[in-house]
Amino acid sequence: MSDAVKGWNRQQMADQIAREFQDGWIVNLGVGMPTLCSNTDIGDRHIIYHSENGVIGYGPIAPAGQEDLNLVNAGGQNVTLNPGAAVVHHADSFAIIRGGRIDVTVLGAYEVAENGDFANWRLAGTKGGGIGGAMDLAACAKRVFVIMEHLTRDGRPRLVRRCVLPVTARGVVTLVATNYGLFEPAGEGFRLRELAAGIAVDEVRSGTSATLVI
Amino acid sequence: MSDAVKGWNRQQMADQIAREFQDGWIVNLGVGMPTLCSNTDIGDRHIIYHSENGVIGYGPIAPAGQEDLNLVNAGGQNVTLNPGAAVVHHADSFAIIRGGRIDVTVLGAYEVAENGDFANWRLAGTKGGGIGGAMDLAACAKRVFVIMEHLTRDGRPRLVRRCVLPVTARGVVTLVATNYGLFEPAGEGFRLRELAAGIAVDEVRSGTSATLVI
Amino acid sequence: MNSKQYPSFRDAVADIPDGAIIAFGGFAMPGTPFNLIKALAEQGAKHLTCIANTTGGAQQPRMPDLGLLVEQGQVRKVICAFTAATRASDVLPFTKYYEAGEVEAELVPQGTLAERLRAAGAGIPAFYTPAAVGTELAHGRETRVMNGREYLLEYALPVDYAFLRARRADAFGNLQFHRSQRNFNPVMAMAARVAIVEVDEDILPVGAIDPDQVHTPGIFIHRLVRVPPPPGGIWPVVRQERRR
Amino acid sequence: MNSKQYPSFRDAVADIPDGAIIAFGGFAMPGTPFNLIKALAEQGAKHLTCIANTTGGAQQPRMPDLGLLVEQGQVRKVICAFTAATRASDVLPFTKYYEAGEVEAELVPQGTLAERLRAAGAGIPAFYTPAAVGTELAHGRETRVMNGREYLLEYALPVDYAFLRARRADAFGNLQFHRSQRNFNPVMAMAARVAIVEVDEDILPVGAIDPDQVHTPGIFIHRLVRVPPPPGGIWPVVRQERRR
Repeated sequence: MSDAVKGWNRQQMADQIAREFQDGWIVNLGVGMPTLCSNTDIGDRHIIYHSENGVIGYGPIAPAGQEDLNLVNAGGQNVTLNPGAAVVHHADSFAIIRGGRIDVTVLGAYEVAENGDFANWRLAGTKGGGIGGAMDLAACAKRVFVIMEHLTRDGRPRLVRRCVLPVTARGVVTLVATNYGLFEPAGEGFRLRELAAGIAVDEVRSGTSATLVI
Repeated sequence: MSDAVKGWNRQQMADQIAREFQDGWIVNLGVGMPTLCSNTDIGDRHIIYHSENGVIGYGPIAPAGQEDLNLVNAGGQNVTLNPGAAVVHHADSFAIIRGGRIDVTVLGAYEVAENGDFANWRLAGTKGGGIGGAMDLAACAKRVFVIMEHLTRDGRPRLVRRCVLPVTARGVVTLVATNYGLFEPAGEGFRLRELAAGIAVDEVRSGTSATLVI
Repeated sequence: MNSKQYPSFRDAVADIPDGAIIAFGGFAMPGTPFNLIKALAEQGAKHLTCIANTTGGAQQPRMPDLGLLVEQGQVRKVICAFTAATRASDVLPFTKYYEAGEVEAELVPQGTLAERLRAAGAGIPAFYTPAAVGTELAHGRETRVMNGREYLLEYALPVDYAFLRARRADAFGNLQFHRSQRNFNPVMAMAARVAIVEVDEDILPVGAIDPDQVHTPGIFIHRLVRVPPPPGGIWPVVRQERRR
Repeated sequence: MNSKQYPSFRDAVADIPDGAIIAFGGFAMPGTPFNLIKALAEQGAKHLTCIANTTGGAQQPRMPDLGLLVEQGQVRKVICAFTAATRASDVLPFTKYYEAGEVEAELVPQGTLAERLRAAGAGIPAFYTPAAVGTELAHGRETRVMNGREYLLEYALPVDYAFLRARRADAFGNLQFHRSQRNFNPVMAMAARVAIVEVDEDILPVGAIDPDQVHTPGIFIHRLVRVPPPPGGIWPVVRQERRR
């Protein structure tokens, strides 16, 4: 995936999502671009980052040479702990998730549909898949936000009327950041909440296989 | 309940049961007479006592004045901890029970039937009952042993063909110590494994409302 | 981040409405939130559904417990592992009100009670257990045979409030319990919308508890009150043993 | 009481038979029993059913993991939360064998995997979860609507052996984990008939760990092996980050 895409870069997409986080929220960040949300400056709002492996209240990536090799986030990166952190085992960690304590999960995706369905665990033509904690998170977090490139590598839209790939959960996504802008699945079509600098509305329209509501 | 009963006294009944404990067993002792099993000298066999409230590896009752007021066994008595003890919460404690890790639970009872059913949670004519952990323990421990007086206060047998009182679990009791002797529910009748000193077999027969197998 | 510390037990229970569902930690004296219960008795909320191991009052000396709330007419229903004494000679404070039909009771095996609370906290709406199969408690209820054994379907038990007691807390609500003080407290915290804790020791600064040694994470905890030393606060005492 | 300490990884895995069901702790590197896996690769048991978060091999540097056992032809089936890479450009060692039909796979959401192991250890034969409802994983399976929401029935996942890694153990097997080393390890210990642990530090005398600070009680643990310092023992290292 190249940074030489149109519109927002990876960090700017993450910034759009992170600015939604409210003080005191418990936030679970998926592997890849969602991880970048923790770099966003959101002032003095206190966020508690939860990771599937049972780490509650992790902080920034550990500086090189100062890693605790037994402390990783969901992406396997060596992170630090913020004051007030706690560690639980995997079943208790998913008890927190299924119990509805996660205010938002931010996930990557292959496709998001206008009805809030999304797909992120199996590519077309592959056997098996990579579910990880996404199905638990998507079914149970209070909010599901997605960060993804607006188009696939071969130029096809990822914002679609109905998912073609096998879904991760149905009707759960309420906010999507792409390099083209910030979108809300609106039942019929996607509402454009914010347009990325350097992107024209027509570009968004032609890159989206669902109605665009402005 | 008086000690002036015929045959074995309370501690002797408990001794009969405790002598069955094998080295390394995890043992759960019910409130009342079963508690006395931990007084029995069984040589160098190492027993791990488990209590419903999540204490694994508790030891003798704490000497007066040296109690830890936040450490009790299932009977609410202030106990001590043996080396290697661990404390877990209530759901984990019953995970241990339901998971089949308890080698034997020793319980008090109102009635035991020849088919291994037993009743210990509701007296006749009362509303409500006192189940505590008995139904979980009785359904899931590898063995269920019972200690009880041979006769009720008004002289009726507690070893019966079928339980009259509501049962705690079905077909689970394999050994019963009463003041008259040591008995095994045998499907039809009770096998007398040991007769208490000073008790005649005829006394046992007339005090048991099921066949006695000798 | 605001501290979760409240200045008094009265403040910590002030908003509890009539009809609330409340779980009370504790097994015998350890871990029982006597001070919060006393405050609730003074606050006066009514028609409560109360979840606890016992209905209270079986042990001596008498402490502020569920039995006190029943006697004060605050309780509509209890959900407990003990709703009657196991010895005919004992009489619980609860029994009179129960037999008179002034309070309802649901009797639940203790392990099932703990697991139903844990399930509520874990987003598990229902599960199967072997406990109580073949007993009166299973009459008319749904069972299922798996691998040749019969199991009973049990449902999660979510609560509005949990009243807990812990040894130690930081201002974020990370908790440590001492010995058998732990008992039901962690699973009740998980099951509750609002978890209120009375704490034995001074509330610590955030981060003072090793993350590996937190028994209940602060994300489950909403209010903390420090228990004053006796006689201002109520503390466990040695039980008066009775001959049996 | 006999110590549960074994002299070598080889001794600790010597009796594992063909066809065994084995759970492997670990999430990324922390808590992964690399040394026990290496010993099992040398021991050679076949037709194994292996339960772990991933099929291994996705991270660099490559460590002895489930992928190694698959490559050696020891594995009949895996039960994992990841059975394929999530990026088209990644290729797992597992994929070739899976696509060739030489090994079976059951793909399970991570929380369901953890809860199925916990259920096995907790004597809960089955439970309901909202995860995977409405997805391909739920096709043809039993669901149930409770309180207006649909849930999927999931079954306990008992295992014969668990391979674990912990920071600290006493000779009875009481365990402490360091930070995210904990992950699946405690629930796999609960789910196993025989739990085998590789331990970072020297095995402590019984009683050296505060009973309040035990993460996994020794009653669940059967064998302990001390991990030698590198290069004799295998330890987590910093992951080589890839650009994405």
